[in-house]
Amino acid sequence: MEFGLSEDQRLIEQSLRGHLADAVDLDLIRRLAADKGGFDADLWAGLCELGLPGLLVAEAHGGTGLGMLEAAVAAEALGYSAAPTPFVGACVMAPLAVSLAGGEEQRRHWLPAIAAGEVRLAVGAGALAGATGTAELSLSGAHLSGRLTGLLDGGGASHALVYLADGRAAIVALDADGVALSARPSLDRTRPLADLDLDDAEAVLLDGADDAPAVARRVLDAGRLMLAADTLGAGQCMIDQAVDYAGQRVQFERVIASYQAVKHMCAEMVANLEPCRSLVWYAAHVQDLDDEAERRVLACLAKAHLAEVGREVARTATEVHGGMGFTDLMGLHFWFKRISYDRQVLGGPERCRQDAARAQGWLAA
Amino acid sequence: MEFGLSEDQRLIEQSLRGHLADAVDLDLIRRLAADKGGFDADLWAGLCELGLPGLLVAEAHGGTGLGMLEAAVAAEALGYSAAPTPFVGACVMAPLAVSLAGGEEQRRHWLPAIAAGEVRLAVGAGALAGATGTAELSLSGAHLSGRLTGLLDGGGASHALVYLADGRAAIVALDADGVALSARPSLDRTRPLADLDLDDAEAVLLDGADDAPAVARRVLDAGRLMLAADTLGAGQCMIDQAVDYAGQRVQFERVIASYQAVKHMCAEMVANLEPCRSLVWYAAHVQDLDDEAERRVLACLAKAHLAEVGREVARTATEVHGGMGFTDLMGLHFWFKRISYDRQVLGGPERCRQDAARAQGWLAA
Amino acid sequence: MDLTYSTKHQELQAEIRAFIEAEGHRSPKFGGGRNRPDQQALDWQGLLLERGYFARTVPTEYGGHGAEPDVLETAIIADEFSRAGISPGLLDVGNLIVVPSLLDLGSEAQCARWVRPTLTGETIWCIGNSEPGSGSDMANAQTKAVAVGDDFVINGQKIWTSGAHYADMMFLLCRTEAEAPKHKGLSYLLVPMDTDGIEVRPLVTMTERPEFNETFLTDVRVPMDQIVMGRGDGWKVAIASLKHERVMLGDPNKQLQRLHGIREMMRETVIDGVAVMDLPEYRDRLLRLQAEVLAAKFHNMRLLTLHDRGEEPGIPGLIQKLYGTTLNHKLSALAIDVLGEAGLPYEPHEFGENDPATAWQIDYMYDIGLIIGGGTSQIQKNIISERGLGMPREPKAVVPPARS
Amino acid sequence: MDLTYSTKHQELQAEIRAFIEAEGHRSPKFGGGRNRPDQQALDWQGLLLERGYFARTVPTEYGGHGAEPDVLETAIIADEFSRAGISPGLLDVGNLIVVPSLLDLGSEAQCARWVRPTLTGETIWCIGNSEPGSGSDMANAQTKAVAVGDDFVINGQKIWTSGAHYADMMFLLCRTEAEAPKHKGLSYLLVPMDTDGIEVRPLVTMTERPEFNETFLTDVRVPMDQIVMGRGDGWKVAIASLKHERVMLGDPNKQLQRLHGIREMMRETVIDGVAVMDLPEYRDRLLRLQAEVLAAKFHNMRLLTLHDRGEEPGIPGLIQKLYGTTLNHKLSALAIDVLGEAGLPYEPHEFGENDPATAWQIDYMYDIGLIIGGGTSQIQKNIISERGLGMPREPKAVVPPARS
Repeated sequence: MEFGLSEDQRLIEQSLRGHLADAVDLDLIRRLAADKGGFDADLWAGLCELGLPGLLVAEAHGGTGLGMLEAAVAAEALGYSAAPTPFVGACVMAPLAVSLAGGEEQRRHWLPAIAAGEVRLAVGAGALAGATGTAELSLSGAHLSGRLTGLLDGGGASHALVYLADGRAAIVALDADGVALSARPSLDRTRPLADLDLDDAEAVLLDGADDAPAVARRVLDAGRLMLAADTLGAGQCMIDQAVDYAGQRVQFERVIASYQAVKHMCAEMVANLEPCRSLVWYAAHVQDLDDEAERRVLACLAKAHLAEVGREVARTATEVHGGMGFTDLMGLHFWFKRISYDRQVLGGPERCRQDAARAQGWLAA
Repeated sequence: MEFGLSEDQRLIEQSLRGHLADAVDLDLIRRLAADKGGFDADLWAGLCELGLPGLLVAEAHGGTGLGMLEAAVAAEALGYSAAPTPFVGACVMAPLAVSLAGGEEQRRHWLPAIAAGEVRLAVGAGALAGATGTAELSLSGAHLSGRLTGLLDGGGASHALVYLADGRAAIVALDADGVALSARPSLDRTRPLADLDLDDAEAVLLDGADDAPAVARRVLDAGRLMLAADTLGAGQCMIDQAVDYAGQRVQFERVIASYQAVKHMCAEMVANLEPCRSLVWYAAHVQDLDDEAERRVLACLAKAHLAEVGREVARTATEVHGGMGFTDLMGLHFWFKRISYDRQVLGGPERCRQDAARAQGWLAA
Repeated sequence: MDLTYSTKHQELQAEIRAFIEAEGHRSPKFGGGRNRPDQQALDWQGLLLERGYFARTVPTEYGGHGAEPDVLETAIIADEFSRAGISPGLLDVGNLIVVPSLLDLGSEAQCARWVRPTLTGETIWCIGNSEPGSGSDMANAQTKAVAVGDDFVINGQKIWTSGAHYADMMFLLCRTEAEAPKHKGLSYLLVPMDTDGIEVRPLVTMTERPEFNETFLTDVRVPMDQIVMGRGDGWKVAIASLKHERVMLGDPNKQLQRLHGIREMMRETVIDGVAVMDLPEYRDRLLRLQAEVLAAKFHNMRLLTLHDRGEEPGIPGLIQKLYGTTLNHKLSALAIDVLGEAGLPYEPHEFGENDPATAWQIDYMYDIGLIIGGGTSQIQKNIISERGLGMPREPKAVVPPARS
Repeated sequence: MDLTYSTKHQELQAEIRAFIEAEGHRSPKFGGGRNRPDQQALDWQGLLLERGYFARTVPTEYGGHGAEPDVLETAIIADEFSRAGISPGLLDVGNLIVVPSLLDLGSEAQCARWVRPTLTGETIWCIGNSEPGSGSDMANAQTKAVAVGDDFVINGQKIWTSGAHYADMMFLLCRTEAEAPKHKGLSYLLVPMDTDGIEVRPLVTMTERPEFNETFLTDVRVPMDQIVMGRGDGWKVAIASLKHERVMLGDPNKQLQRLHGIREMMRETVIDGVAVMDLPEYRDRLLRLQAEVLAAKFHNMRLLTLHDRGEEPGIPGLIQKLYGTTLNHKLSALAIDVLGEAGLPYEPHEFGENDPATAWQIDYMYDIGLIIGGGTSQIQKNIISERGLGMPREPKAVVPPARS
């Protein structure tokens, strides 16, 4: 009986963090940022070896069948190292969508390929998340037409999973006729957002869900929670860098870490971020339980809260670095932009809080 | 052409501040706080000699015919010394209401008595200000019945000016039949809030306004602005006290004013409060102009903004004082509570901002 | 992370629910005044101890239930009592600070003598840490205890001794080693309040409620064995007791209750015909605070787990007071804004359940007191940055003179 | 307070409106990139100078309009241009920092030589204050200028020299008196950028835009009369120029424009069928910021009045940079939240009017740069508390060693 990571979860965390510490350095981040594509085959291969894309896929379908807490631990680790790789969409939302909304045959078809890292799905949920972009898809038979902006994990994707406004999900192959995915460089150079144009494109409608909207919300919740965990990791890394830099930078004949103002900036960052870890853990824990309202409330509150705390941490850590934080020299801004990205996709904090209010019956009908 | 107080306005400010410095000390505040009545005849007499109740009354009616900027300067001075005296209702809202909404005869009857300080009006505008209290008055002929809570300046009042929900104003004598005013001790012991119960009470309806609701809003704006100015003065005094205390209090073998954390707390208070002075001045300036929307926007924004800055200043200045700020020993809490009172009466900041949005056409119809 | 209820936990939950159903009516009002517990409160406390819902992990020989630490059990008990609006027992400084400090560092004799009557509410404690000249700088305590024969003779003045006017015992920090350096000369003594030479004077605060005191000690004699640990070990005891104080001040259950209270108030309070809950500018603030409160709740469960595992909590432990007291204040600030004008009438001496205005205004001010007390936020940030993050201590400085 | 428009002001307002009506189409896009002004911008600047809408109070012998200071005139000009979305002229560091510094402290010959071409845009300046080792600690500048014959020979490195890649002149802080104490050894020199030995390298920042540089000076020779004031007077010049920089960084007109931009965006941006302006949780934030922006605007008018009256601004002057840069950042933060997901696509090199996402993201990051640059917020708070409130300076401390 305990609140915290189990031994197994710690091992997963350690092995992933160890791998990322070796595999991702500032040079790689810079290279992929310059490329703006958001995908590196070697990094992806390494993460596949660790089983990342199959984390949530049942063992029967070739995955490891782990839960959302393990996924959150992974997201935090990826955020900590600002790893430029598909994850939230391709390794969490997509396998979850197929597992929960796919028919048996569909699951057997897609999940092993996802778990193996061979099929990589971009994910577009703008129609559900209160996004400010475009989400105009229409279905005719098994063919989709229209435009959807802001897809996650477009970089290196082979397919796209898209949500219709009614909560149904469909998969299209990016190399099929009438399908055009164009990556748009985003503020976070390591994670582009893609726009998808469909012109009578052949689509596979996931057909196994009794209640498609409920599953769609669950997938959206999972995505939001992963973004919260990502911000947690990125924020922690920014704090660590700030404390480290403050211990070296000398101004007025003293290391700036000895100034009370700088110390207190660091203390405030830590005091605000540290409890977020427990919030993310618990929110992840309940995602695997049956209580829909609880899942939604926790995922939305975690997303919104990490967005607010993350923003403060990103700004304060940059300020602690002084001019050096504003330059490109130390690369601190990659984490800064990662936190901005996490805040802005899949619904901003106000929208997430509204969803949490609705799920608790706090909204007038 | 200048943005700032004129020589005359500075003289008014100096003479009032000089008088208050002599007339109001912590002993007086304590005595009146213990009494909870909110009125001291000697203090009132002194302020009458300075012409405070006639400040806004035309010279033809025995006042000095000054404007809202002079009134704001006075409110700031009263806030600075936490003066326990009627002002916002009795010396600003009431004379303004009679001047703008009274018929000629009514003006001739009431204004000289108000200017002389002989008639002192409590003011109840809850029906207009989005107050959370009770505002249930009904008019039958020239008689009023019902209940109104949260009247300002009930202490020592001879009459009450009350607003009906439709914007009409009426005056009742507190010694008349069917009139019962009961002072409720408020958080700010020096300024009670009164509840008024009327049972078929004889009332004088102000009958000179072409557009009673517009005048009512103007009177409300004036009251809100005075509360903003009061907070400005009270906040400034708390900062001054905090800086002074920090220069004397020794912890860890140093005066606490030498700690960067304490210095920065003081710097933040000043940086946030100082621009408020110009906002209050300008907001006061436009109250005497013809542009209704501008009057409303500035008064409401000033009230809301001073409420937010005032709250931060009140808390921070108390924190700088450490335990001493939490005790009664230095009386700092009188200013703290004054700022809370200013925030909570005549509409909280959210409500004031909404009014400002509406006046600018920023609200959906 | 293992929060699934085992059979044991399901049984505990069912047991407590049945208990509350059967006995809940005997509970004193929760969140009542800070006075000496009355007979109803003592009876209730006895019942809770008997059932093991209080002092659950305190050894049985000292009057506790002797259970193994279990964070889920702790959470279940707190949740069920909180949900039902039932008193969870005497959460006074004796139980929250003195008992855990004695169990950590006191002698067996001291534990045997003091833990049980503190649990039952028979013995009420006050804490003698702060002095007028040493608020944040606790190690600067000047109250002196001089060894005379088998006694210490104590002289000095304490401040912020909450409850001193009805307490039986004081947990007193004083200077026993006049010649030792600042941090090495301190000791903690257990002092009966009815000893000759102790005078308690009420200290009026901004809330106007009579909760705090100044306590003057003049030639107060206590036997030398009333010392906790050894002579000069006082700073170690202080560190331990401050840790317990931080936990007490950061208690998330209080925040959860406040959140629920505000939610209800927002449903009931109407501005211009609209419930405040339906005004998004307020509702959004409530949701923000809900996230912070939940973070505090789970953070606390994490700390309990770390404690149970015997791991040092490190940074997570250091931040609790700063986070909790700041959050408390944000909650009461929202409550006051919801109440608006109707939140101003203030009757701190005789307020009751139907007077949320006074209750929230008291909280709003008292919360500032808690931000200041037990180490101001500035001290907390020093501690977090120095002990938690390894940043340099405040450098020794040339002393600027106090202004006259 | 006298803000009523006299006939003179009414005439000025009418005149400017007519001017904008007639000539406004010739204005360059306002708020365009930070590049060397193109011919259109230079022509426009010439027109503004001719009409006296720029450099209105600069003496005519130096190319200005020679008008008496008048805060209302200043406000009318700024308001009318801002309302019409028309460029108010070249608000570069030359005009905002160098010109007022030279008018305050430069020699007549220096004013005669440099003010006019700076006003016209013929001469573009960059500022050489910061060095890699002295960001906040500007007085620690290590760039050396040694007197050799009639010249100074300069060696060192500057950072944050925005515009150095297209500037004609540098306003350079350097150490001329090697033996003097830290603050007494500094001087300002006026250095042509085409002098041999100056190398400018772009400094990439988080925005990715090429705005800043590092500038390396190797045996750069300038005549000794290119010094502002006397040798060792550099710190006085620095204080004066930093004051002008604070004013520039706190400019409220920029904030007003931003506020209007956000307001429009909130009307146009729709989430789930509702305009963001109709979502109170956003609208309330806009109103909060409107109050802060208006406070900044009027505060600035107050400062202009104090300046015109010849009164020392004191605290009101010291807070401007801290307040303004903090507020800028709050504004861009709201803008980004309004844009949401649609605010993420980022094209900093070729963004145009129809790309608010990139424009606001740049602002959001650049604003942090401004909070840091020109004295971080921490330095600003030191200044406010020490110079403004008379609190003690940071005590001299034993130096903690840098960690390896």
